[in-house]
Amino acid sequence: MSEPDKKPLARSPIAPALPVRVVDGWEVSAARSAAPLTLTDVTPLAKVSVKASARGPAETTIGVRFGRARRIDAGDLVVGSGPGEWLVIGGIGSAPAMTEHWRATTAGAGELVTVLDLTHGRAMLRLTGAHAADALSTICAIDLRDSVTPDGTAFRSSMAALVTDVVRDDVGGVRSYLLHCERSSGQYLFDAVLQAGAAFGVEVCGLTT
Amino acid sequence: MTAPMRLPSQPGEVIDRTVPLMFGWNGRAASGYAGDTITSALAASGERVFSRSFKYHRPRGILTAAFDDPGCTVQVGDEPNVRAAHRRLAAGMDVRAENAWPSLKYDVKAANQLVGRFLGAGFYYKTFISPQRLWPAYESVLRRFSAGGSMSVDARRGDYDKRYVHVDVLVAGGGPAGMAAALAAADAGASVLLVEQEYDLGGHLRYGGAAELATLRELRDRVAAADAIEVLTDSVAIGRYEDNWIAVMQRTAAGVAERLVKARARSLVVAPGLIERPYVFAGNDLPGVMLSTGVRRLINLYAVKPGLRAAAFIANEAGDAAVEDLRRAGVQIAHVADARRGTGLVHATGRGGLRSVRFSDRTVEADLLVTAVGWTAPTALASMAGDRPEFDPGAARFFPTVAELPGGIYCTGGLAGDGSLDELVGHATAVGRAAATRSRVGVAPLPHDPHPALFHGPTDGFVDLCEDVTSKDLATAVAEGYDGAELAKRYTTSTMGPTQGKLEVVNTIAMIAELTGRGIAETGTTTWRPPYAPVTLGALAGRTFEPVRYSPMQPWHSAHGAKPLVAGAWIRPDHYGDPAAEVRAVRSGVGIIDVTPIGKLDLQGPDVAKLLNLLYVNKWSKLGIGRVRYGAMCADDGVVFDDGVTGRLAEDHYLMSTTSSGAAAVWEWVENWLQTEHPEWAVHVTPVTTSYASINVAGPKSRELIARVTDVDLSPDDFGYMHVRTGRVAGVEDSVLWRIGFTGELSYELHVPGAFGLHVWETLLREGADLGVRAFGVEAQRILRLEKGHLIVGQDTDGLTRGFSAGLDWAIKLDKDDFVGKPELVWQGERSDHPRLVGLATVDPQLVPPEASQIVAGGEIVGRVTSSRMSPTLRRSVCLAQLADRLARPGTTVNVRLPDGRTIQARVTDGLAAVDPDGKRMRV
Amino acid sequence: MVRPLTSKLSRRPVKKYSAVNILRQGITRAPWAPVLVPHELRGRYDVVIIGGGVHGLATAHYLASNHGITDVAVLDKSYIGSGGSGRNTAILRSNYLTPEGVRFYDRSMELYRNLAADLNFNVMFAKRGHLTLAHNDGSLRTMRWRAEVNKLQGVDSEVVGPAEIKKLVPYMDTSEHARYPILGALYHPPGGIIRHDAVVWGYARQVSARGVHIHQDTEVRGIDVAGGKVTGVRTNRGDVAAGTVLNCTAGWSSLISEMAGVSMPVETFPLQAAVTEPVRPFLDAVVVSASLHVYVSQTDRGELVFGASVDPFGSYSMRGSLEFIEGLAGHVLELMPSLAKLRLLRSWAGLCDMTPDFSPIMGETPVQGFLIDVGWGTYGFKAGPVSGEAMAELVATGKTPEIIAPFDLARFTDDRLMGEKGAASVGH
Amino acid sequence: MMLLPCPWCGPRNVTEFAYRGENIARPDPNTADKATWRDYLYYRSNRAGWEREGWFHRAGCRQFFSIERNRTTNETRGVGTPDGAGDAAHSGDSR
Repeated sequence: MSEPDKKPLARSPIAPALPVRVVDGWEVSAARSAAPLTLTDVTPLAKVSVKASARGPAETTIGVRFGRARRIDAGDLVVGSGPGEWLVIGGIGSAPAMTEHWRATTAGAGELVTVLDLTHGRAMLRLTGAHAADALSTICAIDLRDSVTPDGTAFRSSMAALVTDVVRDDVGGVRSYLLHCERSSGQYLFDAVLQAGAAFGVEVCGLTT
Repeated sequence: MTAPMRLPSQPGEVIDRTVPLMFGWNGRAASGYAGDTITSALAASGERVFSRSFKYHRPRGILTAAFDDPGCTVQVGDEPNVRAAHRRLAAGMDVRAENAWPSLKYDVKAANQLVGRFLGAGFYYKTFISPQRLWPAYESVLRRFSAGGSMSVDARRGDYDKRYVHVDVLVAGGGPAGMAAALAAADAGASVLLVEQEYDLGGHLRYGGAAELATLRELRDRVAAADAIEVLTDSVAIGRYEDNWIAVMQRTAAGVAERLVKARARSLVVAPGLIERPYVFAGNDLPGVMLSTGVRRLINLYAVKPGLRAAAFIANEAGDAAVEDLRRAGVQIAHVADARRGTGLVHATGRGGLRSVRFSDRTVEADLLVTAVGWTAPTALASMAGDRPEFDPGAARFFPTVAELPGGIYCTGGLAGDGSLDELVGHATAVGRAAATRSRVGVAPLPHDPHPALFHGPTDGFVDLCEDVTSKDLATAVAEGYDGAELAKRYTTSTMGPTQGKLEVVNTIAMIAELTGRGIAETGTTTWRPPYAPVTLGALAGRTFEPVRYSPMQPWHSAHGAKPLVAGAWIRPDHYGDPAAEVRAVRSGVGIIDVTPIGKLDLQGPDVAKLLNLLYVNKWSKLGIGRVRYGAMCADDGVVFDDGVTGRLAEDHYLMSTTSSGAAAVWEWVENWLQTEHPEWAVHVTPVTTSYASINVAGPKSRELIARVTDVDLSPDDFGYMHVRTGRVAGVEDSVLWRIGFTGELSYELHVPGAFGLHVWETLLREGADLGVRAFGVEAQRILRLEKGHLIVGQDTDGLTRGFSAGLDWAIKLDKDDFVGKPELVWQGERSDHPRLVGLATVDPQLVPPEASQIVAGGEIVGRVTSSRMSPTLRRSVCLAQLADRLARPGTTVNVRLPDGRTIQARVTDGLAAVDPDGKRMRV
Repeated sequence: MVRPLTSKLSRRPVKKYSAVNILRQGITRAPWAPVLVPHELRGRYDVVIIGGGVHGLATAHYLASNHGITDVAVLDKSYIGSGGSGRNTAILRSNYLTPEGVRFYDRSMELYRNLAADLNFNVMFAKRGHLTLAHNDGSLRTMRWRAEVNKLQGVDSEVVGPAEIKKLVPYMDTSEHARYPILGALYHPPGGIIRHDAVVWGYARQVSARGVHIHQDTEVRGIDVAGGKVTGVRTNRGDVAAGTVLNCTAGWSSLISEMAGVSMPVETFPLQAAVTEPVRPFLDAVVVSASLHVYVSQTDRGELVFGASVDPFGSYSMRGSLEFIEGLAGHVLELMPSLAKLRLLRSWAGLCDMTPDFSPIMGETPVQGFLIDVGWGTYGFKAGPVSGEAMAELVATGKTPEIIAPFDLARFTDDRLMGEKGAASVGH
Repeated sequence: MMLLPCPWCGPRNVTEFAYRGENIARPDPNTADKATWRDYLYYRSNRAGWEREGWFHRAGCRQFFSIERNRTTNETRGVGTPDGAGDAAHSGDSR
């Protein structure tokens, strides 16, 4: 075997806005925007799925219930993405460590727990700005008012006719949503959100680390 | 263009005299002001005729001066059927009359009027019957007489948008009651969406006198100041659906052509006001015959004088107010006939426009006749919520039966009853407050004021002006036995036209009631089918949201001339220019294909083997770690549903693959059996289809190529056919390799973490350049598998094909305790008369019978070709077919009928594989 | 046009419909003979037909005209044609997938083609050509399959390409880059449209004239069975004895059969349809896209009539949904983008009794004398005449005609499902 | 748009769900005769009233659950998951 010396380059399914740079092996956009509404491709973030039974012992250990998202000490975001199903979002390249961590954490739960790295299986976007909900309400039927889906809410629904996971994850008091879907439809969702945000002056902003 | 009918400035006028606008009317230059409707601008310049009618091509003028004015429908550029009495004038509009040729003034089809006495109800049903052969010719002429505007093949689709809204209270109707209800609801803490069909809030206050205008200003100011109220004007609630899902058509919206707003409201307040009802008498369609509200709109909103000399037939205060407006506008009043005092209206006459009106006591010359005979309650939204409106004969109109409405539906304003402006506002305020809390507390019903019941005079006139249906047509229908409201409406088409019955429905029901000697209540109710107002297909469609899926290698495919194949949501390379060459490359060297869309499910847990045993027809208990097995799934009716290979990666860890098109269905299928039949099994299912980029490397040189990019031991002894390994590929960790052979060649299917897909793909092409590696597409893969005789579920099988008809005899294990579809397969196995999947070789090897060619014997269909191609490898045609059992023995010659009618012969082959029947190539 | 509304029409009624009689009637103002004659509900009839739609009325018609049986009552809980007969999109075709289906529907087309003369009522059949679009490989293969089966049965069908489609329907977007590119279509020249109400009224008029009783607003609330044999029905207007009872209903067919103790493999789904404002003629052919769940035709009046597939869940509710018209409009514009400014005027729903193999159920049941003509899914209207003809023959002779034999109820237990299931997504 | 009360996600637009039909118990595949098995495959009650049926929240939590629905009015009640977890009530468009 003569293994090629070229280091593998990881790519998001979403074509990066120019200019482009490489961060921890991922090709990302270096574009910057100070617009009031920004859309960022955050696909390179580590995404680890944890599965157990709904309302079972592992859920107690994990401490986040379905429909909520909570940031833990490591800075990772633990999302209760389904009954007995969590998605943990962490920094670029941290998936192996996160996988180990969650396997270890849930090992003693006394039930089947499956921890799987889904970093490569999902595309993820972040839409940030005061009008983020207004933009999304053109493509999503869920009630996005604070009284119904406040910061820290997680849900799965249809967005622009695509099954999408949504996490309300405000940034510094500014309304912000993480949206993720199957990797193969990443560009589609990105384009749909961009179009939805056009009336509110959305701009693409590269991933900052 | 002069404007002889334009009045001096009116207190409530909505036109901006500082902004003149030029436009075209039937090719001539015309002008108006900003704020004018197309109709008001033309009426100001003295125009009286705006269209020709549907059937008789009679000239028609203004009736209501609002959206549903049946005579004011025009073509604007490439847009047909524009409501000219509503659509605001825009500079440069190209406005043309519809239904008129060669011109509005001289329409040759007006000849239909001469034969009108023969063209009555059911005319077409009674004629052109024989000789039957002439009917198609009649029909094509008849079609040319159809009404309406013209479509344009080049019309742009335009930008339409949608929006979801969640509100506590949606108020449909922005008149005084709607505004008051919205304000009260907002005061009670509710979020409110206030929807008004006109360009401004206010309803009838807009064309009222000084007192009304003062109230209007006050209410508008308060609404504008209320943060919790969002106002949509030029917008109509077109439908109320289950659980208060309300569709609002926003006809004017910033940045887009139109927008469909879909609102989920806790409460719905229906406050649309009332629609003025026309009166039926001979000559009631002459230009110059108007409703009182039409007259008031023209004078007060648009400063247009509706005529020079007016007669009036009135039965209510709206009529009084219209007469007063006419006086103020300087219109000569020829006569006011007050129906409340028993005076009757007999008929009106004129040619091309009103000339004279005959009342029961006199005949007067006039070019304008105002009628004010009563109201229609637009109960549409309440009806759509299940309400069945009831007729109150004393008030001569229908009312919603509020008590029977489901929770969260309220009615107010004229729809709910009568009263002074203050009383109506008071009722609406109470309703708004109740709606905010979804209670019915504190709402006292409004009284119903008496109103004379006036529907028609002593002469026959038009009941439906859109459809040219007369009262005589209704009489004919009833006399012929179409004596129920629905039958008579269907027979005459009354209420079926573009105004959707808003003006016609009550008159129609009242007359049928009278003709049949039944009461109105007994005859029927007003039915309203959504949409309440006409709505463009563009708005309903909105933007196109059709998700598409691409593999990580798509940039390479696009750059290398791949012809796209739309496969469900996936866009895949069908080929890169020469599929036959792609096939030869695989058979002789090595090729790579992007098979990312293959469905992949990660299965983990101690009970996975049980699950596999249940869902597949074959056995899974003894699959070793590192091994891969083919499996087929059937549904409980025994019909083949999907197939694929599943590999065992670790003790309790499997990776299942499915067909590309079946990926979503199989995932759901697996979850269904786990969740509903076997919740006790410990299995976790995670779809990982796009976690991996999947590349099949196929061909005799595939091992040599893979060896250059991986540290996995590829020696045949260690990594044999139907084995799976994990390792590093092209520097990418956690890659899965399985050795399988859909193409019939030595091949490795690589599943690498998705983000590295393009890297691995390009690495393979670079590293294999000297081996002649070539990308191949779906078409080449189809040929390769067909040469090898591998079936495609859904192509070589259909919705009735059970396991034994799919060549799966070897896989089906009926001795298993249970699996999905088992009983039917047991019974199928007991019989031997089912169709078989066979290979066919045409006697003339150069003839390729197209797929779906039928196999016939003795005049009967005995099978069909399911797959066929010219084989680049064998240089002859290869086919699979579904064939009757009795003909399925190898060597049997069958007749295949080609689409061109020729019949050719083909022989059933021994086994399905034409290339490498012994399977040596994939096992090397 | 100066005759008062209530004037009495007292001259001798005109019976036969013809151009001459139209002229005569126009001049003399003699009334037309009534289409429907009211009768008292009698206590017994030889035959009771439940359902006053095209199936029930056609059965009554052929019972009378082919077999001389007129002691018949047709009962409808509402007005005639108020169910599926008045709610369908009036498309006629015979390009089915199975030889049995093709033969059956082709006989129906033949009866339809001659129906105007047969009934002396212009049912306005318009042969327009029928296109079923294929947007992918698989459906193109199914279209070829149908074409080949059709040809073998002598039915005119062929697969045509995008260029031919564009010629037939200039408004169609046949570009390769459409989201659902059009790869080809099954072209069926004999297909067309008809005035559905006229078919109902035409049959009713003939049936009435022959003395058959049509009872509207007569709801069947029970069916009497004794010793495995039907003996009569109970209605809101009284009980009726009858030795033969036919269930010719759609939407409520399970409920009616249940009254006789007969279970059926049927689930009822709403099917919605919609119509636009009239515009000048621009679309000749009937266009169907099974993948996009839409079919479109333009009536003689200029309206576009749209239909779709049944709703995604079973229900007896006919309220209709917004998502239906949204999806419909989207799919119409995928096919013909230049129609965006055309306005939808009305939408409605009907009920469809779906069977597991997308084929009807016709013939005898375990209850002697209780016959069924049900399970008409989305394809009942186009089968009205042939069903009536065959069911009438069954009633009159006691033998199941060969043309409907494959559609019997026993096929579900005997494993003889119809092959229409072979290509389940075949359109309307 | 009808709302369907998902036992996990709460009321959601019905278009997010896939309808699975009447809840019908699967007969024992080893003892069922043809009539029994085909009754299970093909025959339906098709009641014009309350029926317990299966739904799948395809665009949401991806859970299967059963619910009673009045097939004439589309009202729903008695939602539950196959394993008995989750319970909610919803009166829908109750009149």
